[in-house]
Formats: sequence, structure tokens, C-alpha cells
Amino acid sequence: MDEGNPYLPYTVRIEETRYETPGDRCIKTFIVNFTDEKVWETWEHKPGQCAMVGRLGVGESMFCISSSPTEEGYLRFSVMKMGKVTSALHELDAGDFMTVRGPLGNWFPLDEWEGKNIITIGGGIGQAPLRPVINYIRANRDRYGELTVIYGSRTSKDLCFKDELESFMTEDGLKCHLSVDVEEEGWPHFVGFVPTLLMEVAPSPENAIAVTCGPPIMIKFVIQNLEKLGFAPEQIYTTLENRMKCGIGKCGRCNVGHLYVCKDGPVFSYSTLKDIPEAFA
Amino acid sequence: MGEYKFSKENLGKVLEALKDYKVYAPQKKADVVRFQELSDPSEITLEFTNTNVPPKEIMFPQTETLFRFKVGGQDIEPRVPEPTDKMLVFGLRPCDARAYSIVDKLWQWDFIDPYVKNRRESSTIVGFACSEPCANCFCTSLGGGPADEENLDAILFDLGEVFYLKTITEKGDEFVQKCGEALESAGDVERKNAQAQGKEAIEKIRRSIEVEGISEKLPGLFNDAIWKEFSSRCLGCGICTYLCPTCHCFDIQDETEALDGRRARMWDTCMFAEYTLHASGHNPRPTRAERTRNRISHKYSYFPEKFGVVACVGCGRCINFCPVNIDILDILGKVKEA
Amino acid sequence: MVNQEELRNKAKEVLEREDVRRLIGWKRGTYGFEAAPCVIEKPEEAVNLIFDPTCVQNSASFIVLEEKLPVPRGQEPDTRKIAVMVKGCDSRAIVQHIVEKAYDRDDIVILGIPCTGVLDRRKAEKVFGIIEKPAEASTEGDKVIVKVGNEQKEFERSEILMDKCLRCRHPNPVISDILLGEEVEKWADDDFSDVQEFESKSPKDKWSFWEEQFSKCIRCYACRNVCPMCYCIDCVVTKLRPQWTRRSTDISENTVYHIQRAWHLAGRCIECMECERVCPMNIPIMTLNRKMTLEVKQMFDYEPGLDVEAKPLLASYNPQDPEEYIM
Amino acid sequence: MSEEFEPRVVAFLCNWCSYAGADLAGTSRIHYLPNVRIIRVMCSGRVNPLFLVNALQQGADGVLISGCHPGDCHYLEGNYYARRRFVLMRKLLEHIGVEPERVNMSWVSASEGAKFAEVVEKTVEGVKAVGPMNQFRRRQINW
Repeated sequence: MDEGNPYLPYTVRIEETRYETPGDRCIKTFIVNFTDEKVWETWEHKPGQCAMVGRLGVGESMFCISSSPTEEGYLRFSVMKMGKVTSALHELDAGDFMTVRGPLGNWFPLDEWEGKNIITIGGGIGQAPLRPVINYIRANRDRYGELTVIYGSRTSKDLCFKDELESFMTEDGLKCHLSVDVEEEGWPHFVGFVPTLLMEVAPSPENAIAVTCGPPIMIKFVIQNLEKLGFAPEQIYTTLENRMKCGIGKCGRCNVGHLYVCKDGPVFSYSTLKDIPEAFA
Repeated sequence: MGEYKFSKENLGKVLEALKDYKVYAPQKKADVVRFQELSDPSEITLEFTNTNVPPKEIMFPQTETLFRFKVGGQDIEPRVPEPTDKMLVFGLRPCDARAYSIVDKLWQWDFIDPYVKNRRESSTIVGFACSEPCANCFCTSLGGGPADEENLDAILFDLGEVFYLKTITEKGDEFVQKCGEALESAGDVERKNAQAQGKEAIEKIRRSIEVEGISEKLPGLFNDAIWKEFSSRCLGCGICTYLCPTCHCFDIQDETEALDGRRARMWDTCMFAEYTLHASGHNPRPTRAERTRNRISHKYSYFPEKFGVVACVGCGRCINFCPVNIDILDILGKVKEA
Repeated sequence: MVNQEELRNKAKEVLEREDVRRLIGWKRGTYGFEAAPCVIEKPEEAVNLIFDPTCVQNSASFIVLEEKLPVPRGQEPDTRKIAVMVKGCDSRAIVQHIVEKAYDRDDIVILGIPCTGVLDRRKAEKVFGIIEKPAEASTEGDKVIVKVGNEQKEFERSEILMDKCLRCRHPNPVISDILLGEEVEKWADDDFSDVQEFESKSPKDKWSFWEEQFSKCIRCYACRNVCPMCYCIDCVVTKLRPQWTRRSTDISENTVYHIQRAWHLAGRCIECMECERVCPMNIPIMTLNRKMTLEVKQMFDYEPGLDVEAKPLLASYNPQDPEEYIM
Repeated sequence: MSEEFEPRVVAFLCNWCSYAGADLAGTSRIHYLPNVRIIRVMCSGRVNPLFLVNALQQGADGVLISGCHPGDCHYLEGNYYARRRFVLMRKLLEHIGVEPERVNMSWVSASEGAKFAEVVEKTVEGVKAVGPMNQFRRRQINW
């Protein structure tokens, strides 16, 4: 993003792409690097921040940066094929160019969370904003307590970042719980919805922070269950998303109540959101 | 601060002398009064209560190119207006001038919008006091007034035979220097007449609302029945928002024409379903009730909470132009009662 | 003109019926020369209803404007009827809706009101200016009486009524379940002389007229939204994939928008003139529709919104249709 | 501008008759004007009149729809519907100030290669006479 003009994007070259999930609404991960390496000198993003990713001639949309700042030399975006822009992005492959405008929005206050146990609860593509949190903690293992990853999707095919999840299973200092919505052959883990899995795992609210992201209905029940487990609203964090055009708090559409998701968010503490009825509309 | 006057016949001469400026003035074309660049001084009209389209379109045009590119290429050519262009907005109503300063708070919130900022900074604003406010004006309720000087560099009064011109800022004085010989200095008579006219105009304003308390009350009415009541006759068109001087929402779209491409922004409105529609088909504001609520809440609750000022100047356009009589004062009255 | 007491009583009666869920009518506006359309659900709200020449809006638009959200699981959809008060032109919209199967005849209860013409806000404001109190109006023979506060003025029809009324061919509802008031005699006719006069211009003159008009358009889509016949859920002008019209406002896109709008109303427009009334930029939109109406009448002898058994014009054909332009 | 104006005409040809007719014109070595750009559609009834408007917007100086003769439609009645739509759209464009010569329709069967060449010639001549399309063509003002 240009210093004086927040509407001008950087150009990035796609270095690698991979499909996370199959189907009509498949998820494709793009690993990209700035064509102008100098951008890295000023670029600084934190876990949870977003960027407008686009293609010239089509448009741009807001995506969370799914790589942690500790993964250096590239940015990662995971995009589900859905509308006009995402379909156009899915046509691109290694060697093609995209535009990136960011980093935008706020981030997870990981510095404040030092010394605490972190629980991430994700569903489907909702794991994307949680990935940088997990990887940031893994890279700074000694600064945080226990890390619990709870993640589920409709079927095992719909799980994102499968390669990493596998290694999580055996990693020290990290507990990983997976689930699928319906029974399937050869699935060794939990069967059921993510909020149910959360109750099964029943993490202790003592000195803990819970971060959740997923479909709105899942977030709703996860928060209910977290409260049942004794988590205070200040201990619960989530990210929101809405249609966005500018990403810098001008175009107006992404507001929930008086908060702009693009600027005041996307990361919100439940203590903020619980007074805003529009947040979970 | 200086005081001047010039006879009505000399309006053309004054405008003629302003060659250094790019002059924007109200013009009546095909039955519509709106601000446009003035190429011929005789085309100006000062016979209007309020322009059909608010002068926000000078600073924030309905369609504006952000940058250009070549199809298939990656080079971006920004299209930011030069800040050195001298712009003169002539004949702006005080309510619309207030709207400029209100929306500026948003344009300069953290990220500065260079497109609007450059135009705002290079413009001199000559206001035009209202002598005959329209039946639906309520600017006095929002802290403005028919001869309010906020955000103006100079203000013009129509005193029948002559125009009385008062400068307010240095920019205004600079403007007066350029007006040429038609300008004479004004005396006590004109000043008194102008003051009297301003006072009279305030008395002519017939509608009002006590704004106090609305901002605090709105969040509590989130699920109230009034939104459904008003929206049941709402058409969901963009009149109230496109013609509002403080509405600032926009859409960004890419367009290509053969090998040329541009990213442009254009006015958008919270009253359209597409405004918040997600690509998945989910819409957080699925019906006009939610959209009406958002329009009112944004003006009277969200915006004040963020920027400390109500995003409404009481120009009355949304009331005058609404085809189904959705009257913002009626809504606010119900909000207060609820 | 219909007795207001009778109107309210009948409306109340209809709303009390178990099979009616809401009623669309008019109530006094907050200011000016136009009433406010209203949608009421409780019988006691019927006391606010009115009908007089200020009731300009097409009530049939509000039948199709109703938003239907998905019914939550375990709940039954509300299939009760909508009652609607209609003038002559409004009733034609309902007929056309039924022709197009927008809803069934059984889904609505029509309270027809014979109409003696409605006020043109623009004409009235030229006389009175914008007024802060709601005006009242009535007709007596050839005269229209407008009451603004304590002031009362008498007008000739052509001075104060909307142009559509001055050429109204159907002042009485063409379809109704309950008729309120006495049928009125038709007192005007339409010879389309304005359209024909425009037709005699050269293409260059025609374009320079429309170029000026279309370049004013701010694309608020009020003309589309108010139109009783524009009720597509996904409108071609706002679709992104494929994007037929761009959102940017310039003469090209504005013209194409207006072509699309007029084209999609060819053989469907019921001449209520709402599009032109609502336009904040005073574009004579109705002229386009009238051109299409005239052509449809001349070429296909078809008039929409009169017969519920008719077939939609463009969904039918006649092997003997005119062919003179085809090579 | 000493160069002669060479109009661009976009033609929507039905797959079963007119496209085959154009093909026949080619294989029979009947010369037809190169100003025409052909878009094949399955039936003239598939041509949404907005296609014509869009073509004119994007730089065509004239448009042509061509389908099977009445009664010969592969889909029995597609061309009858097309005919109604076409005449109305032509009238509407005419009303707005687009010269009617720009908007054309013809019936060309699979055996009428010569007729196709003739239709193209007539269309191009007509468009040539009224000059380039300047009304609502997309222009890059202020880009």
C-alpha cells in the first residue's frame, strides 16, 4: 500500500498454490511474494490482520493473512471459491500476479496473552485466521502456556491445512482435537459438531484465552459453551467478516453497530461484541 | 475579514474575473439544479432553495477513477487530483458546507483519502445564505443555520438589489482580491440588512427536532417495531442516501475497455440489498427494515459515537425527494417517543 | 368520490377476516401534496386510512415489494391473503401480476376505488411551493379543490392533476372484489400525440434530447423499485456475473440502464407513471414507456393489465406478426 | 479523416440456418463484406435484445440478427419470439435516437449463401450511410 494513497495495491507474484479442499467451493492456498522485494522493509503484519487481495480488472476482496509473521519471506492466503473475485483468483497459478493491499485491521493481542494457555476453536475455512495464531505461538513456544487446537469441518476432506494438522498430533506442548460432522470410514477422531467437541475437551478457563472463528452459527454456540465452561467474555476472542470494498473504514458497508469490521476489527473480544446485536446477524 | 457588495448585474463580471479558479457553481440544466463547473458565467443560477444533488459531488464525484492500468499488465497509474488546482465553490448553502466538515472527519480517520483531501484543500468555499428556507429544512436543529458561517471562506447574501459579501478566512480574502473592480466595500446598511435577513430566515424554519438523547436511545431500539413500520412502504431506492450531503458510502469496481482498465469508485447506498450481500448469498441486513435502521442509526448514533457529531445537517432533501413520504423527522420523533 | 367512513369501515371489516394478514392503503402524509402509502395489520389501524386525490402512489407495488425471508424450520409460512386498495391504474398492475403468475388471484383481496384523478406534486408546488402541512384535496365535477391549511383553491384538471390522469382510459378498477364508492365516468382519452410528435424528430434531435436527460441520471433506481412490474429478485442491472451494466455513471451506462428498464417493461407497462413521478432528477421516463405502449398497441393490438386470461406479450407470438423490417 | 469509414457489424447467427448459410457462402466462394463479425447462437430466439445493446455499447456500429425463416425454426417457434422482441427493441432504439439502419434482422436459410452475402451488404451499406455509432458507445471519459 502506497504511503499517501491507501487505495493503491502492491503487486505480488504467486510462488506456489495448493488446493486445501475439493469441490465447487474449493479452497485454494496462495503463497505469494512481493515483486518489489523492498516492500518487506516496511511491511509488518500481526496474526489476525487482513489484506485486500485482488486481480486487476476484476476487483478485490478482504482475506485474512493466514501466514504468521514468523514465517518469513512470503505471505499466505487461503481463498474459498465463492463470488466474482474469488473465482477469478482461483484461475491463477504459480507465476501469475495478484494485488495485495494491507495489512489492514487490528490483530490478536498476542503480547497481552503471554504466559496464558491458548485454545483455538475453528470450523471450516475459519481455521485460516487461527493459523497465524497457532504458528506464532509455536515459534515463540516459551512465552505461552499450553496450546489447544480444536478444529472441525463437515467431512475430513473439508479440513484445511491437513499436512500441518497431522504434525500437530504428535507435537510437544500442543494438543490437537479434530472433528467431522458426520460419521465416516476410517476417521479416528471425534464425530459431531465443533461446539460439542469443545464440551468434550472442556478446557479450563483458568489463565486461558479462547479464540474462535468459523461459520456464524458455530461461533454462536461455541461462545455459549465457552461461557458454560466458565470463560469470561474478556477471555473470548473472535473475528468477524462482512462485505468490504475499501478495507480502510471509508466505504461504510462492513459496520456492525458503530464498529467497522475492517478498521476496528476483524478481531473482537466478546466483551465488546456482546452489546452489539448486529454482530452476529 | 472584509465586507463588500456588488450590484446584481455585476454578478457576471465578478465571475468573469475569477479566471484563476476552476469555478463550481449551481446551474440549472434540464430542470435540475446542481453544482457543475462553470464555463459560461451566464449559466449560473442563484434561484434555488437547495440544489437537487448535494455539492458533495464536487469533492466526492459519483464516479471517480482511483487508478488506471493496462489489461494484462501490473503497472498502476494513480489518478489523484492535483492539490494545486485552485477550486472555487460558489453559492454553497451553509448546510452543505457543514456537511463537508462532518464527512471530512471520516475521510481523515486514520487512513487519509487523498482524492477528497486534495480537492478539499485546494478549494475556496463561498457560501450563499438562505433567505427562504424550504418547508422541510431543519438545519437549526442540528446546530447550523441559514446564514451559518461554519466551514465557509466567505458568505454571500442576496439583499434584493445587491449582493453582500463577507469574508471569513484568509482564503476568502484572497478570493475577494481576484473578484475585480465590480466589488465595492459595504457599509453598515448592508451588514444590518444581512443580519436581519439571517434572523428572519431562522424564524422561517418551520420544522425541528430535539437531537439530544436520540444517539443514546437508538441502540436500545435495535429490535423495535418502528423499523418495520417505516420500511414497509420503503421502496429500497437510493434517493435518500445519494442525495444526502453527508452520506459517503461507495462501491469499488474494476472496469476494462479493450486494453485499458481502471479501478473506480462510485456512490453506493445502504438501502440496496447488494450493499451488504456476501458472496455466499448470506445478507446480514436481509430486509429493508434493517437497512432503514442502519441509515438512521448511522447518522444519529454510530457516526456521533465515533466522530462526535451527528451525520445530518437538516437540509431536508431526503424528506423532499422521498416518493413514499418516509420522513426522517417522523422517524426521529417516533424514536424519541419509543 | 368514495366516502371516507365507508372506506375505513370496509377496510376494518376486511382486516378482521381470518384469512387476511395485511392491508395496503394510504394515510395522510407528514407534509405536502402526496399521501403516504401504508401497510397495516391491525383492524384498529384502519381509522388512519384515506382516499383522495393525494393518494398518488401505486398500491400494487407494495404487494410485490414485500420481502419474504425463509421460514424458520418448524414454522408454517403465512399463506393468508393481502388486501389492497386500488385505483384504476393500480388495478391494472394487479391484473398484469396475475397474468405473469407473480401470485394467484386467490392470494389477494382487492378493494377497488373509482378514481377521479390524482395530484401532480410538481404542478402543485409551482403554485404553493413546498408546504409543511399535508394538503387535502377533492374533486367536484371538472374541478379539483386543493386545501392547504385554511387556504382553498380551485383548479382545472389539467392545471393540477398528473398527466397520466389527463389521458386516463381506466378510471375504474378493472378488477375488484369489493367496490368502494360509485363507478365514475371516463372523462379522458389517450391519443399518444406527444409520442407521435417526438417521433417526427430526426435521430440526431432525438438523441440530443435523451443525451441531456440520461446524463442527469444518478442511478438511484427509484424508477425501477417503485414500478409494480419490476419485481425480479435478481435484477439484470445490479447483477455482477454477468455484468450487463456497469455501476459507473456516464452517458453510456445510464442510457443502457434506461434502455433495459424500458425494454423489460415493453408490453407490461400499465401506465401508472410512478417512474416519472419518483425521479429526483426529473427525467421524463414515462415517454419511453409510452413509446413502447403505443408500438405494442399498434403492432400487436395488445394492451397489458386488462385481462387476467391474456398471455404475456413476449411469451407468446402470432405467425402473422409484422415483418416489415426483416430482410 | 480521409480514410473511408468501415463499419463494424456484429451478427448473431442461428446455428441451424443462418450460420450454415454463411458457411455455404464461404464454401461456394461467394464474396461477402468483411465488416461483419459473426457470433453463433443456437437459435435467434436465444438472442437477448440486450446483446444488441451491449454490442453497440462496446464498439459495434451496427448489429444483425439472423435466423431460420418463419416456420422453419429448429426449435419450432424460437424465431417467432425473436421477431417480436426484435421489432420492439428496434423501435425503442429508434426512439432514443439510434438510427434504425443499425439494427437489423433477416431470415437466411442454410441454402441461402447468396442471400447471406446480400443481407450483409445491405446492412453494411445502411450503417455506412449513417456513419459511426456515437450515441451511447462506451468512451473513456476521465479514465
